[in-house]
Amino acid sequence: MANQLYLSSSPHFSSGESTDRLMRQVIYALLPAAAVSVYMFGLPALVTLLICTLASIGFEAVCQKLMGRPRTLGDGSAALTGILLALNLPASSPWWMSLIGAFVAIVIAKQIYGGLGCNPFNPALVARVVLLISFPVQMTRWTAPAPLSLSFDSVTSATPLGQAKEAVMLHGALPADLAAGFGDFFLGRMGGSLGEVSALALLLGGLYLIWKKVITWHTPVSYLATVVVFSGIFWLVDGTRYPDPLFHLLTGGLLLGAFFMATDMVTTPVTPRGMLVFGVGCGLLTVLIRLFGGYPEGVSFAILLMNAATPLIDRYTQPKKFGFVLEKA
Amino acid sequence: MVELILILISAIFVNNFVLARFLGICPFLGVSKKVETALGMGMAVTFVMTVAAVVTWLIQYFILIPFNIEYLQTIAFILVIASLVQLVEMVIQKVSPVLYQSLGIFLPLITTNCAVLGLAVLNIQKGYSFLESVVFAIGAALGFTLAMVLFAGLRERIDLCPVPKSFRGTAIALVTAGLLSLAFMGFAGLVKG
Amino acid sequence: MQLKTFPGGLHPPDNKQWSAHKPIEDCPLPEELVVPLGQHIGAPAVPCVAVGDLVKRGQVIGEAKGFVSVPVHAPTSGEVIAVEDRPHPMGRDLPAVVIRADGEDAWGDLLAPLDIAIAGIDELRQRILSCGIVGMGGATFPAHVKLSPPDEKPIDTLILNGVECEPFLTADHRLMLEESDRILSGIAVLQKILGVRQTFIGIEANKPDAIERLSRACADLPVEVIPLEVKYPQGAEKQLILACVGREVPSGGLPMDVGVVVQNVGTCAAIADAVLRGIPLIERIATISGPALVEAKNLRVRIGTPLRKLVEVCGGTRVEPAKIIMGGPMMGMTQLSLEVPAIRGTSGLLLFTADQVSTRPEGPCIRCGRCVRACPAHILPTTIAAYARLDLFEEAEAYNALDCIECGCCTYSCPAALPLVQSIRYAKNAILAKRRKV
Amino acid sequence: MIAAVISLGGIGLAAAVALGVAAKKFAVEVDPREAAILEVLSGANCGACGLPGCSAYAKAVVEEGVPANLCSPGGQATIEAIAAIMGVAAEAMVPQVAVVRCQGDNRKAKNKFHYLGLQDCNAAQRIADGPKTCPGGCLGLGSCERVCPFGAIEMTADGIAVISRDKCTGCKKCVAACPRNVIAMTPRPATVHVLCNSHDKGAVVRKYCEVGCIGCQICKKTAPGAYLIEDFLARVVYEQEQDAAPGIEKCPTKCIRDFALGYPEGSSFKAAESRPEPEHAA
Repeated sequence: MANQLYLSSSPHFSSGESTDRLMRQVIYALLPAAAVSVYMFGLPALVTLLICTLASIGFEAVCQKLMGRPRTLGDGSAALTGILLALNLPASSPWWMSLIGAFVAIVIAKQIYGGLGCNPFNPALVARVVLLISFPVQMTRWTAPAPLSLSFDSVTSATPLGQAKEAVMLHGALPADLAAGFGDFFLGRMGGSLGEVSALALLLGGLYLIWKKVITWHTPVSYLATVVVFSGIFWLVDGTRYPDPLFHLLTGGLLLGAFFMATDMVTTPVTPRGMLVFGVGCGLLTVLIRLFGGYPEGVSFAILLMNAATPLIDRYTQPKKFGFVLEKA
Repeated sequence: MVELILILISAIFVNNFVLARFLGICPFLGVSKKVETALGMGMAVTFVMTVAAVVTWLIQYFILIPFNIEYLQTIAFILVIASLVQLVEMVIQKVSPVLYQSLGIFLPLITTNCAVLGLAVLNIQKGYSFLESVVFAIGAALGFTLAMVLFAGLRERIDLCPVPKSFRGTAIALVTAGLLSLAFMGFAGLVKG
Repeated sequence: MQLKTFPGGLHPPDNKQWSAHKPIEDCPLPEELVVPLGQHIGAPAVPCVAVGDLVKRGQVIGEAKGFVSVPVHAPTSGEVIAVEDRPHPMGRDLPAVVIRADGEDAWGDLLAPLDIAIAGIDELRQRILSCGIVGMGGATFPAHVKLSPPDEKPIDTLILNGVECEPFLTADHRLMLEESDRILSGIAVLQKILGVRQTFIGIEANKPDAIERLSRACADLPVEVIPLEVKYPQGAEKQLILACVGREVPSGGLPMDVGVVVQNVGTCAAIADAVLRGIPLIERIATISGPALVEAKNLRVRIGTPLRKLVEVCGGTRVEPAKIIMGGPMMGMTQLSLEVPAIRGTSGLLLFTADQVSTRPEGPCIRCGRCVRACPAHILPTTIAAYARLDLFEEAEAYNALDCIECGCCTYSCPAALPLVQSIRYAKNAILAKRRKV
Repeated sequence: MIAAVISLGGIGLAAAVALGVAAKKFAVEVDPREAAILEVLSGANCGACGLPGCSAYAKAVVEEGVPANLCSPGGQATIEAIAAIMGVAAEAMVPQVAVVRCQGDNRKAKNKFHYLGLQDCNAAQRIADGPKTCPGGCLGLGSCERVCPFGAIEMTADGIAVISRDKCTGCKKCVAACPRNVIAMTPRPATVHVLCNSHDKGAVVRKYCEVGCIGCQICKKTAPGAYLIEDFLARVVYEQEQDAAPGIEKCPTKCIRDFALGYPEGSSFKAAESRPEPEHAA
């Protein structure tokens, strides 16, 4: 016979969906946020983005080489981790910090677990938290937005969440001018890490992902809704101490987390009900940490904690199998 | 009442015995390969911790202090804990031989589990009242169980993964424990004290 | 109006446009027919002819052995030239009767037609057995067994499966369009045997002409045609029952547990032939399609016709086929060569070119959850598959591996190209083998 | 001082009484011999004894009188230890080793189709009886490698399983895992084996495999008594294995191998490590 036939088990048809394509879509969805950050913070933001991305790809390649595993840079997961990491750092981060972050994310949080699909914790968030704890000064030196700046010596400014927390700690009440900045928050004119600043850009990216069916609505919706409801309760109880839900939605890394980190497929539940539970858990923990914890921002910790709970959530939110009947006693 | 709730929350999350105080690491690493086993261990520890807290508190305030022999605290507490563990061991062997087998050596080792002794000693150090001690014990035990079960879930998942040879087993477990502890740092400052 | 359906499933491109408008054609007789003795689920038939015997069309050449078994009949007249192992669609050589056709195609003595108004129920069932009727949707389960529910399981509903949710296949579609009278006669027989009046015909909404035709034909009968959402696997028995009558067959149970019997429309037509005309199951309608073929067709095929003949009738191949599939692309079986014969379960023959064969290497599971959302059995394919790969069958069983209906939705939707359903099948086999041992 | 003694003693006494009562109430009887046997077993839980794991075997020996010589990983020493614990005479066990009876890797043997899908022999075997044309040939997808508890099996780059004679303990797990019955248990002292599992006629074998046994009888003629031909397949008569050497040389397809001289091509195992134990070690 000239050509040998292919034989395989059914099905002989596939959707054509591929891991590479999914990762690429997420990267596209992050581009608006990345562009806004570069616009707002100028050259330093671009440098941080580049270092993180390239270093992540580099570390991934080195690991796979060392472990003698096939090179899978083409799947885009390392680049994605790098971009996410950069979006979680302040624009003023020194180059070595980006490098350490990329190392932690790729090597410690991902490759030693066996690579893509195996890491129990979101690599970019692990890196962010490691950096936050190790270099608190550099990690909280936020630069004030200075559109298209080429300078590396920029004015520092606090994040809105930081301001709120500090005011409550010192004076027992929120600063009076807090609500003034909503328009700025929405467009990204505030201090913060690269990816936190523009709610609009993040929202666009998130909706793109849902539209393209890369992610489902479950996690973002349940996450954001929980934050609104839970923070709303506190706000209604005491509006002078606790900021209103809109403030929570638009500031900090909430949108970035809800659309891009809490939907990271590898580290979150696979069942639709599990995703809802995951979102609710993230929402509760975020608000709890923001309002009562030692850190002004709770998104990273909340998602990491829920990452840890993911195997259990999956286990206990299995769909009811077809034809499930309770055993008759 | 608020005080008690704060003690409970603090013991479970903020000052989690395993992940923040780093007590009881031995069973945490030893019997966390399966969620069921971890749960069984958590329950055994919960029982021992709660009863130990009660008994050691009574011994401290009704025997050691009245007789001025606080210097015997450690040995007296260990004595109590050891007997309790023995008791639990016998009960489990009778009731659930499967659990008994899977817990293996770690069951008698609860005796020397620093989490239990640490709890008894902390109770006295912090000057907790009887009720507070019990609540603290329950909180600590729940926190221990929570950490165990979360960790076991993660390990079950890691077991399905092609972890590089040199990291397999305890190495990857320790890394994971570290990351889990990192995540728990988010609770820092939630409850003062 | 919201069409009825079931939760889960997905929408593969249906590719029915190649053959949906092609009327059924008779496939000419080949010179030699290979009739396997095992064409159904259950014990293979026992040959009752010897080399050199002359047989007539419709004559029994293999007798049923046991309750779950059916006889096999000669598809045409001619001489038996061999009774030996021949390549079978299952992928290995299995016992078959080889007949050299004499070209006269002369009928043998057929069983007398039955009048369903007079005939007893047992007589009707016996006739269905004698004529070798099996489920023609592809599962080939003997029909008489399905029609003999135990007394403690009363049946109140008959559902005819005209869904044909597999892409490419249009054989049932053409049958419903062109030969609806056979189906209606079959319904009458089935209603009599089961003693039911409530009957539904489930048809996917992508066959509006068939829906219209049957609806008109059934206007005065206690038969309702239900248009169903176009979704794979709408034609899976349990999913069909849920969609049509809202009953969920319990896990591990059979449709009769909820008072339902499902028959494929093709089976129903064959039953009509058997009872009303005494004709055994010696031919069926099959869709011959696929990009490697010159022209797609719906053919009436004699059982035992080599696949090569079917391809010739369709004008041969455009390019060398890279994959030969008997059945649909989702659940069909790949074939080693075109020399194997068409059998009673051959609902289609697809020839794929190298372009349709995905040789993309599998990647790691990224836990995207697409398989979980697509799974019509509502289990966790990726988890079961992961356990199956490590031979952890007890864990796989605890995650309900045995509830898998092997529809292939998980593998279809997997972005990492993992052979999920194959892994689950592997676990199922191991679990069942272990159970048999104990 | 006295207070200390009394109070500690009191606590101890109270605890002792409580434990004593509990011991009565929750008593579980365990035969000490069971623990002792478990102690001497290899702990591999390989199932070579036919029981699910070492503790089950220990229990079966004590409670059901199952023979003491079933632990092949442990070898003779373990058998003697168990026999001593049970107070019975140690029965000899002929140590065995598993051999892959096939050398037809992807370069030497033909496939009848391209297989796509789960890379597992049992899964592949279900698709038209597996891609390898030879019905008895190794599929090379490593099902045996994965079940081996001792890491004794490796897959060569060209896709064939090779079993290390040093690491194999004779637990038979691979035999059960192989869908084509390619792996056979052989007496450990024998190092010469016919590495083919095809019962097809010589002419058929030649069509699909360069290194298959074609049943030509040459080995039988050159080394009388050391070989048998059954169903077109030669096999070594292990009792006469010492006379088998001339047949290796003369075999036209080179399908007979003396493992004392080397492992099949592509294997990383070294023959030097595998000097045969003294004849009839048992």
